[in-house]
Amino acid sequence: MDIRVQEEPFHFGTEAQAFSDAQDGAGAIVTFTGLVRDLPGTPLDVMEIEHYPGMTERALAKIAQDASKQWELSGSLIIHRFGAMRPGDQIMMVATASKHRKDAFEAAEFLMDFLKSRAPFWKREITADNTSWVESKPEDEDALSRWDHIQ
Amino acid sequence: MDIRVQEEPFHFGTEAQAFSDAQDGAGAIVTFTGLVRDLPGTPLDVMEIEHYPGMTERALAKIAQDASKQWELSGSLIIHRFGAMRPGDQIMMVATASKHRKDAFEAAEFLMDFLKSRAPFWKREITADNTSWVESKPEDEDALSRWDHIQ
Amino acid sequence: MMTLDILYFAWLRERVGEPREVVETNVETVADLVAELVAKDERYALAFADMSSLRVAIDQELTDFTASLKGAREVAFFPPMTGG
Amino acid sequence: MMTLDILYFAWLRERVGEPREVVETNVETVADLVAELVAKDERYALAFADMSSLRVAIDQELTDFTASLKGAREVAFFPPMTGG
Repeated sequence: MDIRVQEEPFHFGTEAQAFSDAQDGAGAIVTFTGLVRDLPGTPLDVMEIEHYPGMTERALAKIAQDASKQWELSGSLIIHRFGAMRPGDQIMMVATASKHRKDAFEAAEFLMDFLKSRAPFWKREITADNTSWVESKPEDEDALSRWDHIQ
Repeated sequence: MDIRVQEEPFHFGTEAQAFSDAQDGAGAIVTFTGLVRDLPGTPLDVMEIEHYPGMTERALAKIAQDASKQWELSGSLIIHRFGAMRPGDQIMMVATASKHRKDAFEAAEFLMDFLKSRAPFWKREITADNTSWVESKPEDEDALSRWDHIQ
Repeated sequence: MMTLDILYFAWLRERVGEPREVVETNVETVADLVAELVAKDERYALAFADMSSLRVAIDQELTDFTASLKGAREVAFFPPMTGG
Repeated sequence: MMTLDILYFAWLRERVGEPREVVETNVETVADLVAELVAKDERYALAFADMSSLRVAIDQELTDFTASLKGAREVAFFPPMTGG
Protein backbone atom coordinates (compact mmCIF):
# COMPACT_ATOMS: atom_id res chain seq x y z
CA MET A 1 0.00 0.00 0.00
CA ASP A 2 1.63 3.17 -1.22
CA ILE A 3 -0.15 6.52 -0.71
CA ARG A 4 1.29 9.78 -1.96
CA VAL A 5 -0.23 13.25 -1.75
CA GLN A 6 1.98 15.74 -3.51
CA GLU A 7 2.11 19.06 -5.31
CA GLU A 8 4.72 18.08 -7.90
CA PRO A 9 3.78 16.22 -11.10
CA PHE A 10 4.35 12.48 -11.37
CA HIS A 11 5.26 10.46 -14.45
CA PHE A 12 2.43 8.03 -15.15
CA GLY A 13 4.46 5.62 -17.30
CA THR A 14 7.32 5.44 -14.81
CA GLU A 15 4.97 4.89 -11.87
CA ALA A 16 2.94 2.27 -13.75
CA GLN A 17 6.07 0.32 -14.69
CA ALA A 18 7.59 0.58 -11.18
CA PHE A 19 4.33 -0.64 -9.66
CA SER A 20 4.23 -3.59 -12.09
CA ASP A 21 7.90 -4.44 -11.42
CA ALA A 22 7.30 -4.47 -7.65
CA GLN A 23 4.57 -7.11 -7.88
CA ASP A 24 5.45 -10.69 -7.13
CA GLY A 25 3.04 -13.38 -8.21
CA ALA A 26 0.40 -10.99 -9.57
CA GLY A 27 -1.28 -11.92 -12.85
CA ALA A 28 -3.32 -8.76 -13.30
CA ILE A 29 -2.55 -5.06 -12.92
CA VAL A 30 -5.10 -2.29 -13.37
CA THR A 31 -4.29 1.41 -13.43
CA PHE A 32 -6.55 4.44 -13.54
CA THR A 33 -5.30 7.93 -14.34
CA GLY A 34 -7.28 11.15 -14.10
CA LEU A 35 -6.32 14.03 -16.39
CA VAL A 36 -7.32 17.69 -16.36
CA ARG A 37 -9.92 18.14 -19.11
CA ASP A 38 -10.37 21.38 -20.94
CA LEU A 39 -13.75 23.09 -20.62
CA PRO A 40 -16.34 23.45 -23.36
CA GLY A 41 -16.40 27.15 -24.33
CA THR A 42 -13.84 29.36 -22.58
CA PRO A 43 -10.49 27.53 -22.33
CA LEU A 44 -9.39 26.42 -18.88
CA ASP A 45 -6.24 28.20 -17.74
CA VAL A 46 -5.66 26.42 -14.48
CA MET A 47 -7.28 23.72 -12.39
CA GLU A 48 -6.40 24.25 -8.75
CA ILE A 49 -6.84 21.56 -6.15
CA GLU A 50 -7.12 22.36 -2.46
CA HIS A 51 -6.89 19.61 0.15
CA TYR A 52 -6.91 19.03 3.90
CA PRO A 53 -3.36 18.03 4.86
CA GLY A 54 -3.39 15.24 7.40
CA MET A 55 -6.96 14.15 6.78
CA THR A 56 -6.21 13.51 3.10
CA GLU A 57 -3.53 10.93 3.89
CA ARG A 58 -5.74 9.29 6.54
CA ALA A 59 -8.75 9.11 4.24
CA LEU A 60 -6.74 7.61 1.37
CA ALA A 61 -5.08 5.06 3.67
CA LYS A 62 -8.50 4.02 5.00
CA ILE A 63 -9.88 3.59 1.46
CA ALA A 64 -6.85 1.49 0.44
CA GLN A 65 -7.15 -0.63 3.60
CA ASP A 66 -10.84 -1.23 2.93
CA ALA A 67 -9.95 -2.39 -0.58
CA SER A 68 -7.26 -4.76 0.74
CA LYS A 69 -9.76 -6.33 3.13
CA GLN A 70 -12.27 -6.97 0.39
CA TRP A 71 -10.07 -8.15 -2.49
CA GLU A 72 -6.97 -10.30 -2.74
CA LEU A 73 -4.44 -7.63 -3.68
CA SER A 74 -0.70 -8.05 -3.85
CA GLY A 75 -0.30 -4.27 -4.02
CA SER A 76 -2.09 -0.94 -4.33
CA LEU A 77 -0.98 2.59 -5.10
CA ILE A 78 -2.68 5.98 -4.85
CA ILE A 79 -0.99 9.19 -6.01
CA HIS A 80 -3.03 12.42 -5.83
CA ARG A 81 -1.76 15.89 -6.58
CA PHE A 82 -2.85 19.24 -5.17
CA GLY A 83 -2.04 22.78 -6.31
CA ALA A 84 -2.18 24.18 -9.85
CA MET A 85 -2.51 22.03 -12.98
CA ARG A 86 -3.16 22.68 -16.67
CA PRO A 87 -5.33 20.87 -19.25
CA GLY A 88 -3.82 17.48 -20.09
CA ASP A 89 -1.87 17.28 -16.81
CA GLN A 90 -2.18 14.18 -14.68
CA ILE A 91 -4.18 14.82 -11.50
CA MET A 92 -3.97 11.42 -9.88
CA MET A 93 -3.57 7.71 -10.44
CA VAL A 94 -4.43 4.47 -8.70
CA ALA A 95 -3.01 1.02 -9.39
CA THR A 96 -4.02 -2.41 -8.12
CA ALA A 97 -2.37 -5.81 -8.51
CA SER A 98 -3.92 -9.21 -7.95
CA LYS A 99 -3.74 -12.82 -9.08
CA HIS A 100 -7.11 -12.35 -10.75
CA ARG A 101 -8.33 -9.69 -13.15
CA LYS A 102 -11.74 -9.36 -11.49
CA ASP A 103 -10.17 -8.43 -8.14
CA ALA A 104 -7.80 -5.92 -9.72
CA PHE A 105 -10.61 -4.23 -11.69
CA GLU A 106 -13.10 -4.11 -8.83
CA ALA A 107 -10.56 -2.83 -6.32
CA ALA A 108 -9.45 -0.05 -8.71
CA GLU A 109 -13.07 1.03 -9.26
CA PHE A 110 -13.71 0.95 -5.52
CA LEU A 111 -10.64 3.13 -4.87
CA MET A 112 -11.81 5.63 -7.49
CA ASP A 113 -15.41 5.76 -6.28
CA PHE A 114 -14.39 6.47 -2.68
CA LEU A 115 -11.54 8.77 -3.56
CA LYS A 116 -13.94 10.94 -5.61
CA SER A 117 -16.27 11.78 -2.76
CA ARG A 118 -14.64 10.66 0.50
CA ALA A 119 -11.14 12.12 0.25
CA PRO A 120 -10.89 15.84 1.11
CA PHE A 121 -9.95 17.39 -2.22
CA TRP A 122 -11.71 20.34 -3.85
CA LYS A 123 -11.21 21.41 -7.44
CA ARG A 124 -11.41 24.97 -8.73
CA GLU A 125 -11.47 25.93 -12.41
CA ILE A 126 -9.87 29.20 -13.45
CA THR A 127 -10.53 30.68 -16.90
CA ALA A 128 -9.78 34.14 -18.34
CA ASP A 129 -13.12 35.45 -17.09
CA ASN A 130 -14.20 33.23 -14.25
CA THR A 131 -13.16 31.21 -11.21
CA SER A 132 -15.50 28.52 -9.97
CA TRP A 133 -15.46 25.59 -7.59
CA VAL A 134 -16.28 22.29 -9.26
CA GLU A 135 -19.56 20.94 -7.90
CA SER A 136 -19.86 17.34 -6.80
CA LYS A 137 -22.09 15.22 -9.01
CA PRO A 138 -25.05 13.25 -7.67
CA GLU A 139 -23.82 10.22 -9.66
CA ASP A 140 -20.54 10.27 -7.72
CA GLU A 141 -22.45 9.85 -4.47
CA ASP A 142 -24.68 7.23 -6.15
CA ALA A 143 -21.60 5.29 -7.26
CA LEU A 144 -20.81 4.53 -3.61
CA SER A 145 -24.04 2.59 -3.10
CA ARG A 146 -22.66 -0.06 -5.43
CA TRP A 147 -20.30 -1.03 -2.59
CA ASP A 148 -22.85 -1.01 0.25
CA HIS A 149 -22.55 -4.76 0.72
CA ILE A 150 -18.92 -4.53 1.72
CA GLN A 151 -19.05 -1.62 4.14
CA MET B 1 -7.82 2.04 -32.09
CA ASP B 2 -4.40 0.48 -32.00
CA ILE B 3 -4.08 -3.33 -32.20
CA ARG B 4 -0.74 -5.08 -32.00
CA VAL B 5 -0.07 -8.83 -32.05
CA GLN B 6 3.63 -9.46 -31.60
CA GLU B 7 6.24 -11.93 -30.42
CA GLU B 8 8.65 -9.37 -28.93
CA PRO B 9 8.19 -7.97 -25.41
CA PHE B 10 6.67 -4.52 -24.92
CA HIS B 11 7.43 -1.98 -22.22
CA PHE B 12 4.27 -1.43 -20.18
CA GLY B 13 5.31 1.95 -18.71
CA THR B 14 6.35 3.35 -22.07
CA GLU B 15 3.16 2.15 -23.78
CA ALA B 16 0.94 3.45 -20.95
CA GLN B 17 2.59 6.88 -21.07
CA ALA B 18 2.48 7.07 -24.89
CA PHE B 19 -1.20 6.13 -24.86
CA SER B 20 -1.94 8.80 -22.26
CA ASP B 21 0.06 11.44 -24.18
CA ALA B 22 -1.86 10.67 -27.39
CA GLN B 23 -5.25 11.39 -25.81
CA ASP B 24 -6.85 14.75 -26.41
CA GLY B 25 -9.68 15.77 -24.13
CA ALA B 26 -9.81 12.52 -22.16
CA GLY B 27 -10.26 12.78 -18.41
CA ALA B 28 -9.88 9.09 -17.58
CA ILE B 29 -7.44 6.42 -18.67
CA VAL B 30 -7.64 2.77 -17.62
CA THR B 31 -4.99 0.16 -18.33
CA PHE B 32 -4.97 -3.58 -17.71
CA THR B 33 -1.83 -5.68 -17.90
CA GLY B 34 -1.64 -9.46 -17.75
CA LEU B 35 1.55 -11.04 -16.39
CA VAL B 36 2.79 -14.64 -16.50
CA ARG B 37 2.18 -16.08 -13.03
CA ASP B 38 4.34 -18.81 -11.59
CA LEU B 39 2.64 -22.14 -10.80
CA PRO B 40 1.99 -23.51 -7.33
CA GLY B 41 4.33 -26.51 -6.89
CA THR B 42 6.76 -27.14 -9.76
CA PRO B 43 8.14 -23.82 -11.05
CA LEU B 44 7.00 -22.72 -14.49
CA ASP B 45 9.88 -22.59 -16.98
CA VAL B 46 8.06 -21.17 -19.95
CA MET B 47 4.57 -20.09 -20.90
CA GLU B 48 4.10 -20.48 -24.64
CA ILE B 49 1.29 -18.80 -26.51
CA GLU B 50 0.10 -20.06 -29.89
CA HIS B 51 -2.26 -17.98 -32.01
CA TYR B 52 -4.04 -17.94 -35.36
CA PRO B 53 -2.32 -15.27 -37.47
CA GLY B 54 -4.87 -13.27 -39.42
CA MET B 55 -7.87 -14.29 -37.36
CA THR B 56 -6.24 -12.90 -34.20
CA GLU B 57 -5.96 -9.39 -35.63
CA ARG B 58 -9.53 -9.55 -36.99
CA ALA B 59 -10.97 -10.79 -33.71
CA LEU B 60 -9.18 -8.10 -31.67
CA ALA B 61 -10.25 -5.36 -34.10
CA LYS B 62 -13.86 -6.54 -33.86
CA ILE B 63 -13.75 -6.51 -30.04
CA ALA B 64 -12.25 -3.00 -30.01
CA GLN B 65 -14.85 -1.79 -32.52
CA ASP B 66 -17.67 -3.23 -30.41
CA ALA B 67 -16.28 -1.36 -27.39
CA SER B 68 -16.10 1.90 -29.35
CA LYS B 69 -19.73 1.54 -30.38
CA GLN B 70 -20.87 1.04 -26.82
CA TRP B 71 -18.77 3.56 -24.90
CA GLU B 72 -17.56 7.07 -25.60
CA LEU B 73 -13.86 6.36 -26.06
CA SER B 74 -11.25 8.78 -27.31
CA GLY B 75 -8.82 5.91 -27.76
CA SER B 76 -8.19 2.21 -27.20
CA LEU B 77 -5.13 -0.01 -27.36
CA ILE B 78 -4.64 -3.78 -27.35
CA ILE B 79 -1.18 -5.38 -27.34
CA HIS B 80 -1.01 -9.19 -27.12
CA ARG B 81 2.13 -11.27 -27.35
CA PHE B 82 2.61 -14.81 -28.64
CA GLY B 83 5.58 -17.15 -28.35
CA ALA B 84 7.64 -17.97 -25.24
CA MET B 85 7.43 -16.00 -21.99
CA ARG B 86 8.72 -16.44 -18.45
CA PRO B 87 7.12 -15.83 -15.04
CA GLY B 88 6.72 -12.10 -14.41
CA ASP B 89 6.77 -11.26 -18.14
CA GLN B 90 4.02 -9.12 -19.58
CA ILE B 91 1.66 -11.12 -21.79
CA MET B 92 -0.67 -8.39 -22.93
CA MET B 93 -2.20 -5.03 -22.12
CA VAL B 94 -5.27 -3.02 -22.97
CA ALA B 95 -5.83 0.69 -22.46
CA THR B 96 -8.96 2.82 -22.82
CA ALA B 97 -9.44 6.59 -22.67
CA SER B 98 -12.67 8.49 -22.18
CA LYS B 99 -14.06 11.70 -20.78
CA HIS B 100 -15.65 9.67 -18.00
CA ARG B 101 -14.17 7.09 -15.65
CA LYS B 102 -17.15 4.75 -15.88
CA ASP B 103 -16.79 4.44 -19.66
CA ALA B 104 -13.04 3.85 -19.44
CA PHE B 105 -13.43 1.16 -16.77
CA GLU B 106 -16.34 -0.67 -18.42
CA ALA B 107 -14.73 -0.64 -21.85
CA ALA B 108 -11.46 -2.05 -20.45
CA GLU B 109 -13.33 -4.85 -18.68
CA PHE B 110 -15.31 -5.59 -21.83
CA LEU B 111 -12.10 -5.79 -23.90
CA MET B 112 -10.57 -8.18 -21.36
CA ASP B 113 -13.63 -10.41 -21.08
CA PHE B 114 -13.89 -10.87 -24.86
CA LEU B 115 -10.18 -11.11 -25.45
CA LYS B 116 -9.99 -13.98 -22.92
CA SER B 117 -12.34 -16.28 -24.74
CA ARG B 118 -13.04 -14.87 -28.21
CA ALA B 119 -9.55 -14.12 -29.52
CA PRO B 120 -7.66 -17.16 -30.89
CA PHE B 121 -4.82 -17.53 -28.37
CA TRP B 122 -3.87 -20.75 -26.59
CA LYS B 123 -1.52 -20.94 -23.63
CA ARG B 124 0.77 -23.84 -22.82
CA GLU B 125 2.70 -24.20 -19.55
CA ILE B 126 6.06 -25.92 -19.62
CA THR B 127 7.73 -27.10 -16.39
CA ALA B 128 10.74 -29.38 -15.80
CA ASP B 129 8.51 -32.45 -15.83
CA ASN B 130 5.36 -31.54 -17.73
CA THR B 131 3.85 -29.66 -20.65
CA SER B 132 0.17 -28.86 -20.54
CA TRP B 133 -2.32 -26.70 -22.38
CA VAL B 134 -4.09 -24.23 -20.12
CA GLU B 135 -7.79 -25.07 -19.93
CA SER B 136 -10.41 -22.38 -20.38
CA LYS B 137 -12.37 -21.58 -17.22
CA PRO B 138 -16.15 -21.74 -17.06
CA GLU B 139 -16.11 -18.32 -15.32
CA ASP B 140 -14.41 -16.79 -18.36
CA GLU B 141 -17.33 -17.88 -20.53
CA ASP B 142 -19.75 -16.73 -17.81
CA ALA B 143 -18.11 -13.30 -17.74
CA LEU B 144 -19.35 -12.69 -21.30
CA SER B 145 -23.00 -12.91 -20.26
CA ARG B 146 -22.53 -9.68 -18.33
CA TRP B 147 -22.41 -7.93 -21.72
CA ASP B 148 -25.40 -9.70 -23.32
CA HIS B 149 -27.43 -6.49 -23.38
CA ILE B 150 -24.99 -4.80 -25.75
CA GLN B 151 -24.46 -7.57 -28.29
CA MET C 1 -14.96 25.20 28.28
CA MET C 2 -12.99 23.56 25.49
CA THR C 3 -10.64 24.98 22.87
CA LEU C 4 -11.31 23.94 19.28
CA ASP C 5 -9.36 24.51 16.10
CA ILE C 6 -11.91 25.16 13.40
CA LEU C 7 -10.91 24.73 9.75
CA TYR C 8 -12.72 25.81 6.59
CA PHE C 9 -12.05 24.63 3.05
CA ALA C 10 -12.94 25.60 -0.53
CA TRP C 11 -15.84 28.05 -0.94
CA LEU C 12 -16.67 27.75 2.75
CA ARG C 13 -13.22 29.13 3.54
CA GLU C 14 -13.84 32.00 1.14
CA ARG C 15 -17.20 32.88 2.68
CA VAL C 16 -15.94 32.71 6.26
CA GLY C 17 -12.92 34.73 5.14
CA GLU C 18 -10.24 32.69 6.92
CA PRO C 19 -8.92 29.13 6.70
CA ARG C 20 -8.66 28.51 10.43
CA GLU C 21 -9.61 29.96 13.79
CA VAL C 22 -9.53 28.98 17.44
CA VAL C 23 -12.75 29.12 19.47
CA GLU C 24 -13.54 28.60 23.13
CA THR C 25 -16.93 26.96 23.53
CA ASN C 26 -19.00 24.67 25.71
CA VAL C 27 -21.55 23.46 23.16
CA GLU C 28 -22.28 19.75 22.86
CA THR C 29 -22.69 18.95 19.17
CA VAL C 30 -21.45 20.08 15.77
CA ALA C 31 -24.90 21.56 15.05
CA ASP C 32 -24.68 23.59 18.30
CA LEU C 33 -21.27 24.87 17.25
CA VAL C 34 -22.63 25.95 13.86
CA ALA C 35 -25.53 27.75 15.59
CA GLU C 36 -23.07 29.56 17.84
CA LEU C 37 -20.95 30.66 14.88
CA VAL C 38 -23.97 31.75 12.84
CA ALA C 39 -25.19 33.90 15.78
CA LYS C 40 -21.76 35.52 16.03
CA ASP C 41 -21.42 37.05 12.58
CA GLU C 42 -23.14 37.51 9.24
CA ARG C 43 -20.23 35.80 7.44
CA TYR C 44 -21.05 32.51 9.14
CA ALA C 45 -24.77 32.89 8.46
CA LEU C 46 -23.90 33.17 4.77
CA ALA C 47 -21.39 30.32 4.85
CA PHE C 48 -23.70 27.90 6.66
CA ALA C 49 -26.92 28.96 4.90
CA ASP C 50 -27.37 25.56 3.28
CA MET C 51 -26.09 22.91 5.65
CA SER C 52 -27.36 20.07 3.48
CA SER C 53 -24.53 20.83 1.06
CA LEU C 54 -21.84 20.81 3.75
CA ARG C 55 -19.65 18.13 5.28
CA VAL C 56 -17.92 18.03 8.65
CA ALA C 57 -14.93 16.16 10.05
CA ILE C 58 -13.94 15.87 13.71
CA ASP C 59 -10.23 15.23 14.24
CA GLN C 60 -9.88 14.39 10.54
CA GLU C 61 -12.65 11.76 10.45
CA LEU C 62 -15.83 12.44 8.45
CA THR C 63 -18.89 12.61 10.69
CA ASP C 64 -22.26 14.38 10.71
CA PHE C 65 -23.79 17.47 12.27
CA THR C 66 -25.41 15.56 15.14
CA ALA C 67 -22.01 14.28 16.34
CA SER C 68 -20.82 15.10 19.86
CA LEU C 69 -17.80 17.36 20.27
CA LYS C 70 -16.69 15.59 23.44
CA GLY C 71 -12.91 15.18 23.35
CA ALA C 72 -12.66 16.93 19.96
CA ARG C 73 -9.69 19.13 19.18
CA GLU C 74 -10.12 19.93 15.47
CA VAL C 75 -13.36 20.48 13.59
CA ALA C 76 -13.35 21.03 9.83
CA PHE C 77 -16.20 22.23 7.62
CA PHE C 78 -16.22 21.93 3.85
CA PRO C 79 -18.36 21.40 0.74
CA PRO C 80 -18.75 17.91 -0.81
CA MET C 81 -15.39 16.64 -2.00
CA THR C 82 -14.43 16.62 -5.67
CA GLY C 83 -11.28 14.54 -5.82
CA GLY C 84 -10.13 12.06 -8.45
CA MET D 1 -15.99 -30.38 -55.40
CA MET D 2 -14.38 -27.58 -53.39
CA THR D 3 -10.86 -27.13 -52.06
CA LEU D 4 -10.55 -26.22 -48.38
CA ASP D 5 -7.56 -25.24 -46.29
CA ILE D 6 -8.04 -26.88 -42.92
CA LEU D 7 -6.13 -25.54 -39.92
CA TYR D 8 -5.66 -27.05 -36.46
CA PHE D 9 -4.44 -25.30 -33.33
CA ALA D 10 -3.18 -26.16 -29.83
CA TRP D 11 -3.83 -29.75 -28.66
CA LEU D 12 -6.03 -30.40 -31.67
CA ARG D 13 -3.03 -29.69 -33.89
CA GLU D 14 -0.96 -32.14 -31.81
CA ARG D 15 -3.58 -34.90 -32.06
CA VAL D 16 -4.12 -34.49 -35.79
CA GLY D 17 -0.34 -34.36 -36.21
CA GLU D 18 -0.16 -31.41 -38.59
CA PRO D 19 -1.06 -27.71 -38.46
CA ARG D 20 -2.65 -27.49 -41.90
CA GLU D 21 -3.85 -29.61 -44.79
CA VAL D 22 -5.73 -29.18 -48.04
CA VAL D 23 -8.81 -31.32 -48.68
CA GLU D 24 -11.10 -31.76 -51.65
CA THR D 25 -14.66 -32.32 -50.52
CA ASN D 26 -18.30 -31.83 -51.43
CA VAL D 27 -19.87 -31.95 -47.97
CA GLU D 28 -22.34 -29.25 -46.94
CA THR D 29 -21.66 -28.36 -43.31
CA VAL D 30 -18.81 -28.24 -40.82
CA ALA D 31 -20.28 -31.26 -39.01
CA ASP D 32 -20.25 -33.20 -42.33
CA LEU D 33 -16.62 -32.26 -42.84
CA VAL D 34 -15.71 -33.50 -39.36
CA ALA D 35 -17.54 -36.78 -40.06
CA GLU D 36 -15.59 -37.19 -43.31
CA LEU D 37 -12.26 -36.58 -41.53
CA VAL D 38 -13.13 -38.92 -38.64
CA ALA D 39 -13.99 -41.71 -41.15
CA LYS D 40 -10.65 -41.20 -42.90
CA ASP D 41 -8.20 -41.86 -40.07
CA GLU D 42 -7.95 -42.79 -36.40
CA ARG D 43 -6.04 -39.55 -35.63
CA TYR D 44 -9.12 -37.49 -36.47
CA ALA D 45 -11.39 -39.77 -34.48
CA LEU D 46 -9.18 -39.10 -31.46
CA ALA D 47 -8.92 -35.37 -32.13
CA PHE D 48 -12.67 -34.86 -32.60
CA ALA D 49 -13.78 -37.31 -29.91
CA ASP D 50 -15.37 -34.56 -27.79
CA MET D 51 -16.79 -31.95 -30.13
CA SER D 52 -18.45 -30.05 -27.30
CA SER D 53 -14.99 -28.82 -26.26
CA LEU D 54 -14.06 -27.62 -29.74
CA ARG D 55 -14.51 -24.38 -31.63
CA VAL D 56 -14.59 -23.75 -35.36
CA ALA D 57 -13.94 -20.71 -37.56
CA ILE D 58 -14.78 -20.35 -41.25
CA ASP D 59 -12.59 -17.83 -43.07
CA GLN D 60 -11.37 -16.51 -39.72
CA GLU D 61 -14.81 -15.86 -38.23
CA LEU D 62 -16.03 -17.94 -35.30
CA THR D 63 -19.07 -20.04 -36.17
CA ASP D 64 -20.60 -23.37 -35.13
CA PHE D 65 -20.64 -26.95 -36.38
CA THR D 66 -24.00 -26.60 -38.13
CA ALA D 67 -22.64 -23.82 -40.38
CA SER D 68 -22.67 -24.24 -44.15
CA LEU D 69 -19.35 -24.50 -45.98
CA LYS D 70 -20.73 -22.80 -49.08
CA GLY D 71 -18.11 -20.36 -50.37
CA ALA D 72 -15.67 -21.28 -47.59
CA ARG D 73 -11.94 -21.32 -48.29
CA GLU D 74 -10.39 -21.81 -44.85
CA VAL D 75 -11.77 -23.83 -41.94
CA ALA D 76 -9.99 -23.84 -38.58
CA PHE D 77 -10.60 -26.15 -35.62
CA PHE D 78 -9.31 -25.46 -32.11
CA PRO D 79 -9.99 -25.84 -28.38
CA PRO D 80 -11.59 -22.97 -26.37
CA MET D 81 -9.34 -19.93 -26.41
CA THR D 82 -7.23 -18.94 -23.42
CA GLY D 83 -5.97 -15.46 -24.20
CA GLY D 84 -5.46 -12.49 -21.92
